[in-house]
Amino acid sequence: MTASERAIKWSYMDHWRSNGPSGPVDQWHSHKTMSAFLKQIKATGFDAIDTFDFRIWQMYGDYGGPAKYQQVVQDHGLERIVNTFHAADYDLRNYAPHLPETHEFILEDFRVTMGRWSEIQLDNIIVMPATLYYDMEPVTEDKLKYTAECWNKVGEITAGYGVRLTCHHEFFSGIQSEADIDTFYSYTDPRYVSLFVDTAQHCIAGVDPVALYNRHAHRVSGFHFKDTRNVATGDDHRHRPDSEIMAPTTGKWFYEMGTPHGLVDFEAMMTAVRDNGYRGWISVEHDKANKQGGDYSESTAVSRWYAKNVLEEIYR
Amino acid sequence: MKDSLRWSYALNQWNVRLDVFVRHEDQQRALKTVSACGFDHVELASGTGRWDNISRPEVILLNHGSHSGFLDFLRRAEVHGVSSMFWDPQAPAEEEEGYAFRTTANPDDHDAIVEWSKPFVDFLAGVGAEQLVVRPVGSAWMTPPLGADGIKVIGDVWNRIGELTSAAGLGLALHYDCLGAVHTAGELTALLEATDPATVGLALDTAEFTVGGIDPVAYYREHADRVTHVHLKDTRYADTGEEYRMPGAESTMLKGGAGRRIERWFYELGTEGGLVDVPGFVAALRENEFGGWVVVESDHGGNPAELAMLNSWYLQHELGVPKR
Amino acid sequence: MSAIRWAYAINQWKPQFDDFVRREEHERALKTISIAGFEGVELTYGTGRWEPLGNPQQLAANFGSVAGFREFLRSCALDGVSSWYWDPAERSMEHLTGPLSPLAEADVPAIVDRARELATALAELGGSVLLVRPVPGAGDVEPLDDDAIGRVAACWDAVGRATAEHGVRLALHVDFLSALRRDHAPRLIDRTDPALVGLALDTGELTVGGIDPLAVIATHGDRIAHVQFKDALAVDDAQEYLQPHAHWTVRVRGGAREVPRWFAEPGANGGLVDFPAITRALLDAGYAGWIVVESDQSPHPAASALLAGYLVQQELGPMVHEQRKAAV
Amino acid sequence: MAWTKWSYMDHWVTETPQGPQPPSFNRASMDRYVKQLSALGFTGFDTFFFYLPVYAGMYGGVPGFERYLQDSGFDKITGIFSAYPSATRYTAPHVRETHDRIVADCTNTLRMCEGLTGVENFIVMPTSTYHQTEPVTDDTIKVVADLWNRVGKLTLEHGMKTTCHFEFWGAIRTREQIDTFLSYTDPELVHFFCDTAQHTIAGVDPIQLFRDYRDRCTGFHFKDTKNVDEHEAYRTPPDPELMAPQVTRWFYEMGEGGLVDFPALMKEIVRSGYDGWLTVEHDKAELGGGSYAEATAVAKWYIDNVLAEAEAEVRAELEAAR
Repeated sequence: MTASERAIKWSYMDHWRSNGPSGPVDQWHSHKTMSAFLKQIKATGFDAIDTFDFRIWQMYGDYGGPAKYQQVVQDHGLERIVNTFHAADYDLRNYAPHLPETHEFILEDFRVTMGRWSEIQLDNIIVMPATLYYDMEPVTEDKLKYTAECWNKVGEITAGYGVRLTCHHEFFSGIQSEADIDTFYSYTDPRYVSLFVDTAQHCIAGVDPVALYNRHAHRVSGFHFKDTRNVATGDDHRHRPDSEIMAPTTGKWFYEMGTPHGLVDFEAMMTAVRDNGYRGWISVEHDKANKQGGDYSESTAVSRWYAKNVLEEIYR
Repeated sequence: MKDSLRWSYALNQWNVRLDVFVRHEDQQRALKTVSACGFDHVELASGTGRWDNISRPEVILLNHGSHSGFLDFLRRAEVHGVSSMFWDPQAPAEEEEGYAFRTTANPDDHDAIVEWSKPFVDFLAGVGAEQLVVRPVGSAWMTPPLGADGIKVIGDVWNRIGELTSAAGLGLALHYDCLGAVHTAGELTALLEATDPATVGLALDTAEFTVGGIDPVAYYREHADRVTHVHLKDTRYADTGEEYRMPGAESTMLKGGAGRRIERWFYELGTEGGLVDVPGFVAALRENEFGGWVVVESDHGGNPAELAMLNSWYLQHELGVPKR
Repeated sequence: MSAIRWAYAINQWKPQFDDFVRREEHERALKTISIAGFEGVELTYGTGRWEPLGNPQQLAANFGSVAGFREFLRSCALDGVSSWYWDPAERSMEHLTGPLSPLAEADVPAIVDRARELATALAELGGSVLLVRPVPGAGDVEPLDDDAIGRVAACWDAVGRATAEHGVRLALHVDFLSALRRDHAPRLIDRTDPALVGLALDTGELTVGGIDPLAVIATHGDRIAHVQFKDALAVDDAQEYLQPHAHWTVRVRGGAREVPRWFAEPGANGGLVDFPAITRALLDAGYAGWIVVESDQSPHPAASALLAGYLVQQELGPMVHEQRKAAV
Repeated sequence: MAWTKWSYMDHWVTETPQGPQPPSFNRASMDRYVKQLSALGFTGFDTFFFYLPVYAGMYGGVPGFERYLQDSGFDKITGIFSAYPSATRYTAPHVRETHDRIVADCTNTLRMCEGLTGVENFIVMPTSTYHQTEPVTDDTIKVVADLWNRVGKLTLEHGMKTTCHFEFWGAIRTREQIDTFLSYTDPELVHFFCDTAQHTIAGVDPIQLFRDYRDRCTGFHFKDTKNVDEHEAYRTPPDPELMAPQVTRWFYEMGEGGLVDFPALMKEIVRSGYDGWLTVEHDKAELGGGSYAEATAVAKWYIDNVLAEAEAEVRAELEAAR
């Protein structure tokens, strides 16, 4: 069966570390480390990669721009770059979607960003739709409405480039509870704002990712399939200054799918993907896999093994 | 791998020390990595003691109850069988008379070595493997030079074991390595001539040959009829012709303790500066319609999962082997 | 009378932005520094919430206050912070500012303010030296003419005056990519006020830059306000530092030769720096102050700290003691 | 005056181009290892019997290896650890027929140690795994005791004390079994070695044990644990040490919030007048992303900053009482 006949193709979200002579490096360290990364992604059977916005500087500096970098990706047998993740510095002073006075700054950021990417065709630009939780609380109806207005406008800009604006709800972001997510989507325009389901983040936030997906399936434009072993408790989601790495309860939130003791029900998730008739890309992510003795190469192999041997049996 | 050649992957690169690669979940992760890379058979390497529980036949059975229990364990990771197993009778093991030191070069040791081979033969037959891959002789630095008679003595014991493997439906493959007392192409050919072609074959390891100064492609073309097993790996260095004779060459040469102080010799396929003509060698295998197992390995080095994936990429993209 | 104190630099523990964020990791690193025989730790400036030790705001966010961090250091049996390294070209998420340049007169007030902030915290942490990157990399600016040198000198004089108010000395840290590398460092030093501005002698950076640290001690010994001991494993003899973005292409990637590692802890295999000779020269020049040992980056940070500790305990420390005894 | 006789038990793993390996990988990696231990202030070195041939090969004999250690600031090799963790047909302490072979092995080990400055302890695991030995009867313990009485006599002739290190997964593990074993062995020939973590995991209080066998105690492994064996892991084949289903890592360095009360033990040691070596051990420190270098540094930090204080307290008490 060729890739074009498959309903689902697999993309790899480019978190990665390997051990260099001076300590851990990422794949952007050199052309050699990039090549070794892409070879490994391809060897396990991924079809494409996702990346981060902030990598664009290295794409320009080291490869001559996104198109030329994508050519390197293709030279390793991968199809293309599917999505990019826009990791912004949220700050109440100038970049907070729930504060209308910062919106113009955010819109300008996207006008510039989309221009930078315009030489290749992306499917999605993924954002965290809110600031950190502790910077947004209390989360009120008004704040959700302002936030929705902001992303409606941003989505219009990205649509002009043929790219979908899609929201990824971190467990420590201002919009992470089931009720707030539902309210947020009720205020956003389906033409301009989509949902990107990260199985682990929802699970950590105590939201069932399968039910969430089923409820919003028509708005979903992609997935991060990753696992977790812990649900956030107490103030984990609003820990200052940081929840993602510094929460006292949990040293490592994220694991590759297929990990023992994982909380995400991927078989149910894949069944839902099938039953909702989704066709297209699923991204696999396991950020910070190298923490606590872990290893990116192995996590990548194990997660792709799981996709092939368990999930593709359900839907492919 | 979907190919006329049969590909397998060696697990030894994960088992780098005595107290690692012991927990079943660690082994499952390695097996899944191998499987995700497109390999569905593995080669095991023998060891000793309770922590070599995917290495030593008795210990494997203690862990999994039976041959089929072990195969079930492999199949959980979608690995469908064991191609082969490596054994060095010169390496002391607690199961072999409590770390007794014996060598094939000594005829007085032969009865014991034949006895020691039996758990391997039984185990490999039990799990449906095809080849017992053995180190035919100890290191050159530990042995006085072998004359023609010496080589014949070594051939004798392998002929005896070859009868056992044959009777169990297995092949016996002598694995040349770069430190062995059988070192030159001439000595190796003499050893092959001293063994029965019907029961004893050669395991050709591309990197070991290259380090030892034998061209693997040329040797294969000359002796294709005797080659029954292949280890495919690369190296960046060849011996100067002398280093293998340094005392403690396992460490002084292969771990860079002396000589040119090269701390790592063996590498994955496609490594920068690799000396093995891998495409040429694989082409020769295809021309001769090689029917045995081609086991990919990279020995100890960096990160095992990374090495497995880079090897897989090389097979798919440089050798054009479709994954499935 | 020599009063040399030994510290170790924290930067080697943070190879990537999401590493070395949790408290327990900091605790283990600081205990390792302490037990290896060092009294103090040198911090490196950083910004944002994954840089808990990067700036005074983050220290306060993580430890309640700067004093809270000092308590934490003491609980790890470290006396305090020796020094802080800051490159004004690093942005600040806390201040919402981008790169600042000592060449731009408009940036000088902000540079002075930021330095004052760091010096205030340093004083509270027991530190005595603020290290700065005095100018950008050679490949990233126009060649420095006399006028430019004058502007830079004025900037650092102003900064030195501000830090001195807190009892903190300013030390200019010339790295191997610096636009000052060729022969501008003496020109700049000569135009600054010796009472306000000193030189940081980094053995590794100088050696990679093809400059003999002993020669610097001979000509500018009286201006040395801070010392960093790290080893060099290669020399940039092809002048690759003149390329644009050399920080990335040369320092991180190793340039055309792909040097796997420029720097290591003192005494590493293949190291080019003669530490006993440099220690002797510093003692002879009457140097008093911190010697901060570092490896810059390391595949194995704890091992680097212990190996450096061995060298200091067995060889370099005793040289200092001898001198002290002889002086009494 | 703080305790000066700290030795390090030779578990260590270091990164090499061939992956994580023991420092005996080559001489350059040994240099780095020994310097690091010396920098921390260790002056004694304990090692395994199976490393002796390796070190002998690298340094022209075990005494040559000891001289190398001494050049780097060590006093001497303080202990040799010998063990038969798995029972085999050829070697099994609870099987009398194998005793001659074990005694012969010990003789070989002692021969390799000739010419050393003065190894104090010949440390042994008295038995193999529990699951291979059970049922553990009075007779079983008697057979084992006979073996170590023999070995004890032999090592004493070479100036070393045979001393028993009880694993939580060994056949002699409960307080009652240890009492029986020590009663069957000759106090002049067979001594007690206190591993704080192993006893704690087995549910035995190491401090009380030391108190009760002070006169026979010749050494310690200071290491910590976070778990008592509550699931009979000790008798679960094939291997309780690395393969217990409930506990993936048993051993930790001191100072990481484990179960052993080291300051209390240190006080007890000082009060008792014990003046031998204290040994730091932490096997499997690399599990979960740890590093041996860091674990060793943190453990020695704990000694110099926490145990030193406990020691000083008792010394002051003793001084005041005089």
